[in-house]
Amino acid sequence: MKRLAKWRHLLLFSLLTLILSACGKPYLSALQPSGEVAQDQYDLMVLSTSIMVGVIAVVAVIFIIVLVRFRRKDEKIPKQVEGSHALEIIWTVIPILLVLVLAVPTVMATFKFADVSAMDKKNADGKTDALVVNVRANLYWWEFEYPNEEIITSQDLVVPTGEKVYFNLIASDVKHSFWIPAVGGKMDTNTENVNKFWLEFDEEKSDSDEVNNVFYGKCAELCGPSHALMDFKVKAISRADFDQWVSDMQSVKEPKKATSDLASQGQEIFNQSCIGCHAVTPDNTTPEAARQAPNLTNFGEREKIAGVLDHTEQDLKNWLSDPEKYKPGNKMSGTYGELTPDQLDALTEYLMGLKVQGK
Amino acid sequence: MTNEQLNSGNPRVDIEYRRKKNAEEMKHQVISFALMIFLTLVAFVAVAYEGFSGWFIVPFILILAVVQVIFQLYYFMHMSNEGHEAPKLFMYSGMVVGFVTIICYMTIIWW
Amino acid sequence: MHAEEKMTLEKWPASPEKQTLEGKNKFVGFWLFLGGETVLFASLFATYLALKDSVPNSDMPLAKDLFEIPLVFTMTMILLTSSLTSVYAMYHMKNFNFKKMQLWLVITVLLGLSFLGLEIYEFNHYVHEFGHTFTSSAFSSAFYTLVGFHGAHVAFGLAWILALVIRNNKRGLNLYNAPKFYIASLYWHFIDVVWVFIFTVVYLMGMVG
Amino acid sequence: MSTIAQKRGFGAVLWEYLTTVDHKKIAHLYLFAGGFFFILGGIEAMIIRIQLIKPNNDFVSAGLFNEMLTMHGTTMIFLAAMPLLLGFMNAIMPLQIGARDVAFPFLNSLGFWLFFFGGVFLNLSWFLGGAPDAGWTSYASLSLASEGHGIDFYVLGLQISGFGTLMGGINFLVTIINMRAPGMTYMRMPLFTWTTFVASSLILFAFPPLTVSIFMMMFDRLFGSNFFDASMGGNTIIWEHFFWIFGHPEVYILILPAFGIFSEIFAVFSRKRLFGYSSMVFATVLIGFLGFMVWAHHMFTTGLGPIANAIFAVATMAIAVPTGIKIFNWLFTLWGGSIKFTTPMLWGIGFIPSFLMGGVTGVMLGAAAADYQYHDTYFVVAHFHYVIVGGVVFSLFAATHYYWPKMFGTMLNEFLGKITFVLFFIGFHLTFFIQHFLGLWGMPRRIFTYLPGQGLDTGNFVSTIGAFLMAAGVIVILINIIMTSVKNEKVGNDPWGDGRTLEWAISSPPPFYNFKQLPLVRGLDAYWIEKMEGKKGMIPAEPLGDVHMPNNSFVPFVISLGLFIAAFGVMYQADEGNTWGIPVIILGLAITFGSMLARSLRDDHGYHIHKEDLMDDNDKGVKA
Ligand code: HEA
Ligand code: HEA
Ligand code: HEC
Ligand code: CUA
Ligand SMILES: [Cu+2]
Repeated sequence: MKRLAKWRHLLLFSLLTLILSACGKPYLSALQPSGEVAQDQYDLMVLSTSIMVGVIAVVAVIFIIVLVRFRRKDEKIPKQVEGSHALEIIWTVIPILLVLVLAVPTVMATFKFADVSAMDKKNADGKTDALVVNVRANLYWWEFEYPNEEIITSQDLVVPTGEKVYFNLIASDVKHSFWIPAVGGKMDTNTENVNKFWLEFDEEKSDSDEVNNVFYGKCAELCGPSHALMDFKVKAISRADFDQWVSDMQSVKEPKKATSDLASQGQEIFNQSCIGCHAVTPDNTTPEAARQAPNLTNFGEREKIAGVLDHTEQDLKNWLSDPEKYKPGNKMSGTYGELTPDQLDALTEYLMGLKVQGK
Repeated sequence: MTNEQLNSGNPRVDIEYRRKKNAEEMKHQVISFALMIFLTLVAFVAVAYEGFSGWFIVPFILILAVVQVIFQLYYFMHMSNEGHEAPKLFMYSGMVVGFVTIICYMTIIWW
Repeated sequence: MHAEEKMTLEKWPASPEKQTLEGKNKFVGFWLFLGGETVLFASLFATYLALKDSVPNSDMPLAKDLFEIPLVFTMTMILLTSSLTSVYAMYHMKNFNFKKMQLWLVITVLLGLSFLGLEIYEFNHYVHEFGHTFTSSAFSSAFYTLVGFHGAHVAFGLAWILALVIRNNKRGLNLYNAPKFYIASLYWHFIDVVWVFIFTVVYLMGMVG
Repeated sequence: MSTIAQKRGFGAVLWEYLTTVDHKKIAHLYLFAGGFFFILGGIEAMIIRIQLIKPNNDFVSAGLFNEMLTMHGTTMIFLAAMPLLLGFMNAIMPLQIGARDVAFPFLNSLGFWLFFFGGVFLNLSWFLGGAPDAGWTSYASLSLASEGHGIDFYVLGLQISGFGTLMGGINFLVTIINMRAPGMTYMRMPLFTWTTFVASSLILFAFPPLTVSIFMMMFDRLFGSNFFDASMGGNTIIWEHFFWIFGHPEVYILILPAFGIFSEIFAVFSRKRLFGYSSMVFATVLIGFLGFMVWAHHMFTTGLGPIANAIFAVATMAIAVPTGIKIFNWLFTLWGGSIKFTTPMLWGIGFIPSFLMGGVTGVMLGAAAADYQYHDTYFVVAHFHYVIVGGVVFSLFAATHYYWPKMFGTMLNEFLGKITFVLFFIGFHLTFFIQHFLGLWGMPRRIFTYLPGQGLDTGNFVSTIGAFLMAAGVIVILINIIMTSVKNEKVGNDPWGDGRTLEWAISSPPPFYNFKQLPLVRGLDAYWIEKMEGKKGMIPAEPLGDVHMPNNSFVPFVISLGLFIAAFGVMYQADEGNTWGIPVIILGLAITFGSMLARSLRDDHGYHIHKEDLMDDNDKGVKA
């Protein structure tokens, strides 16, 4: 009877694993690593899981034997055993060894991930050869500044694949945490210091069909009502495409002129109500404190609106007419008056046209 | 001078003897008090003198403080006497926890 | 043995504070409490050390601008001496000399009061001379919290000892109140222990820079 | 006074409970209040799970969800799990060491009322403008930014109830140090007593940092100080450290007594003495010690640097060793035993694999470099529910069934008990197993919703179904309690038949003075020894004499009430234009200190039960 139940368990289990492997998305799952850091972390997970499964197996064997063999059959009093030194030594020493097996690669990986010495190596112009991104987390949106390239973008992080990208992380209001599960573990963005770490984005994996060059990023530290919606996207593209993107961005010196009538109406409205917070040029000369809202220079090329809404005109109108509904507690709600449908149309036309790459 | 805890609870204990013991203990207390005052003076003078570098003074006055506190605990508070096993255990444990906390706050909160 | 029984010198035990079970419990319990207090003050010290001289703008006073030796030295001497006087009180308690015990306790209280007076003067001085208030910076918050917690302990200790002295003035020593006197004096010593670290870590190290 | 409960009116019973200083009655209070808060926390958990049953759900709003999860965590840890454990400690530990009472009966009662008023205060936030919403960890930057009074409720409520817990801890420690029966050496103490001892020491050292940090938070929020305000030179990491210097020992405060309870149960229901008793004791102490050295494993991603992370990672993993010693000792207690599957034993049997899984994921979390992935995801949520629910809550259910007869003199229904177990056990694994994967698939914790298309839908659905099964299990046990209380069939001293420790040598429930004569303890498992020698009960260690008892007192209630009142003043005085705050503070503190003063001015020497009355009681005692 009991044994049968165990088998059923096993069956259930294997079924479950089958289902499990089917779930989890390659652009989001830490179990489908797409970069050196995530890969190392995944290896560490596999190692530790194997150890743990081994431990569980040993315990399970003893446990099952005990439950089967030593049920009460009569009223005899069993022998009162005090203990056993030999056994005790065994189950002290073996776990110590197992822990050591896990500890060594853990420590090595910990130091490896913390190695950001490339960020300190400045070349002749006082810049680094390595690609550095300053991440500034704000209540429910992300800003990405490329100090060497002197450009700023928001919400969509653009990075080249196949090389180490270094990050400076800080928060401007409350603490957040910067996490791209498929590419590597998270690091907190504190309010009072800059944290540094690096990630590497795998070329092959990001070019795969399911990923399609876009990884999902998340805020992993409770930061207020819309913590759940503080998503960002990572566009991982080849180095050449990246360089192209950078120069396209750098070429925008002035706010882009609207091309159609509707769009220029939109631009007018924008210049009245929105420009105080939103910049539409990518240069990084504005002081950080004045960067109160996502930079919209390349808004038309975003993956999502405000991190979570689909990038469609309808969603944009929804967002503009009532941001509170889509991101409770966000800092844009109530900062500008009601927008009429006409104004919405105009703004949408204008904003969707904010592109730098003309694709 | 540490372990002369008297056989308590026995009413026949010679009162005079006990008095003498107490007086002697009191004498030790006064001596340790004098030492404490002395240590305090040294610490203040070391700081007031201004001729030493901070690298020397800080550990130095910390050691003086520790010594002085040992006097307090062991003589004034009788932690050296018998029947103080639990107090010792818990004071030491408290100090360990406190020490770890302080070390941590001096090293890994650095910004 | 009933704790409130009238006592005579002959019957007075060598360790009156631990004669009854209640006494023993109080004694051990209080020591454990002091173990916890050690961690409490260590936490405050840790915070202070982490936030020392951490001010939002550079014209705010730092530790080395604030502290002066004479005042701290006087306070230290007063508090150390009060530790000795409370030892005297316990000495007389062991000898079943109630009057003298009370006398030394009163002296202890007086010393404690003068310490407290100086501390109030000191704080007042910082506020008015330097604008160093509780809310002016992280450093000031940490400073006033650490030293103020100690000051509050002093004040509480004074109230406690005073209450014991007054309450038992007419009754004399017995095995019911002996443990109370004893742990009050332990408390007082502990306050002294904390002060030793305060004057070293806050004041002296502050002046060193 | 010495005659035990006849039928009394409701008012009299209520008054008795409001003023009692008897550890067994205080245990009832803890059990009742803790049980109430457990249901409350459970309902909050259900709301969390319902909200997450499908993507983009709008069962509760984002802000309300954050309040739910904060209050769920806070309530469960501070107001349910810990008090319930304190309740069992109160009920059983003094009996196990053959003590007449706890060392400080008055403080014991004060501890309860402080906890109770603190908990009530915290929960009043629901009705007074919103509950705290920054997570049970209440990290400083967010909790300073949080509007309204939610966090103030958190800070003040925990401060008050924390004082109560601290008192409870000191009380148990002194009881164990000073009041063991003759012959009860440290190495003869039952494991539950040992774990109570170590857990109480952890309370003693872990609560002061919490007290300090909560004070600082209160000053920052209500009195303008700047400990955590970076723009004024403050530092939020200080809060994180303090919270975890407290928080990590806290989880061992929870699990160690649970270990103790299971140690008793395994020995009793396999009819064998605990295997490797001394190494069990050693492991308990070692876990307690290491518990203070690992806190930063909650802060691996804070940016402490690789050196600190590596040290704390290795220290964390080290805890696997003493815990493993315990697991194997339990298994070998069962090995060769004669196992009877009673309800408490079923919980024990369920506990081993469940806790084991939580424990090993803990070690995985301890691998700092990999924790960068796990941290703040549902993997962590799964880990800690496996250890907390699979360890602590299982032990609470086990103890409820196991000690119910000792505490109330009647057995819970075994059949219903087993139903509870099956429902809860299945529900538990259904809820939390899948959460490991949700975390790894990229689901952060503390999110009020998630978008479709991220592969998280099925997992969350399964998880929610499991939670309903758990709720069903809880409802069955409530029914069980009501049914058996109504029936109230009395049982004898040793209803399980295999009791080994002293609490089973006394009537169920025990008389209010506990052992008439202190028992003489001749070894580990004192009662078992006597039974094996064919004796009916314990050999007394002293002649029958008068028993000294403390008087009941209403003062603890009043002291706590005073702080409760003052807390309102402290909170509202910070509001603009508030005029009544300060007077209310003064009033509250006056009540508290006034009643303390009154207590110390009026000597209360208690009373004595005379020998003759005790002899009379012989016959009135419950028949076995
Ligand atoms: C009862 C509560 C309890 C218990 C007992 C534990 C036990 C352990 N916990 Fe857990 N933990 C929590 C409650 C608990 N935890 C909570 C509430 C949180 C989250 C708080 C929050 O953020 O809100 C948390 C979070 C938490 C983290 C932080 C994760 C993060 O936020 O990133 C870590 C990291 O190291 C951790 C580790 C451990 C370890 C190593 C143990 C060990 O003690 C486990 C030891 C046990 C075993 C290992 C099993 C038995 C051993 C053997 C059979 C021997 C052989 C085994 C090996 C060789 C591996 N825990
Ligand atoms: C002792 C601790 C404890 C216990 C027992 C539990 C028990 C449960 N917990 Fe939780 N939990 C925490 C401590 C605990 N938890 C902590 C510390 C956090 C972190 C909070 C934070 O992030 O800040 C957390 C967070 C947490 C989350 C993550 C929230 C998030 O990050 O967004 C979830 C989600 O599933 C969850 C679920 C549950 C469930 C389903 C149970 C179930 O086991 C509950 C079972 C109980 C019931 C279901 C009782 C229901 C009873 C009834 C319905 C009876 C009906 C009433 C009458 C008849 C009167 N808990
Ligand atoms: C108080 C300053 C403020 C004003 C004024 C403001 N916004 Fe915003 N806006 C924000 C913030 C902050 C966000 C980020 C919200 C979030 O995601 O939590 C945002 C987000 C957006 C987004 C989505 C950005 C992205 O990259 O996905 C758009 C589009 C937008 N705003 C357009 C507008 C328009 C159009 C106006 C004027 C009608 C406007 N904003 C006025 C602060 C402002
Ligand atoms: Cu930002 Cu969560
Ligand atoms: Cu922990």
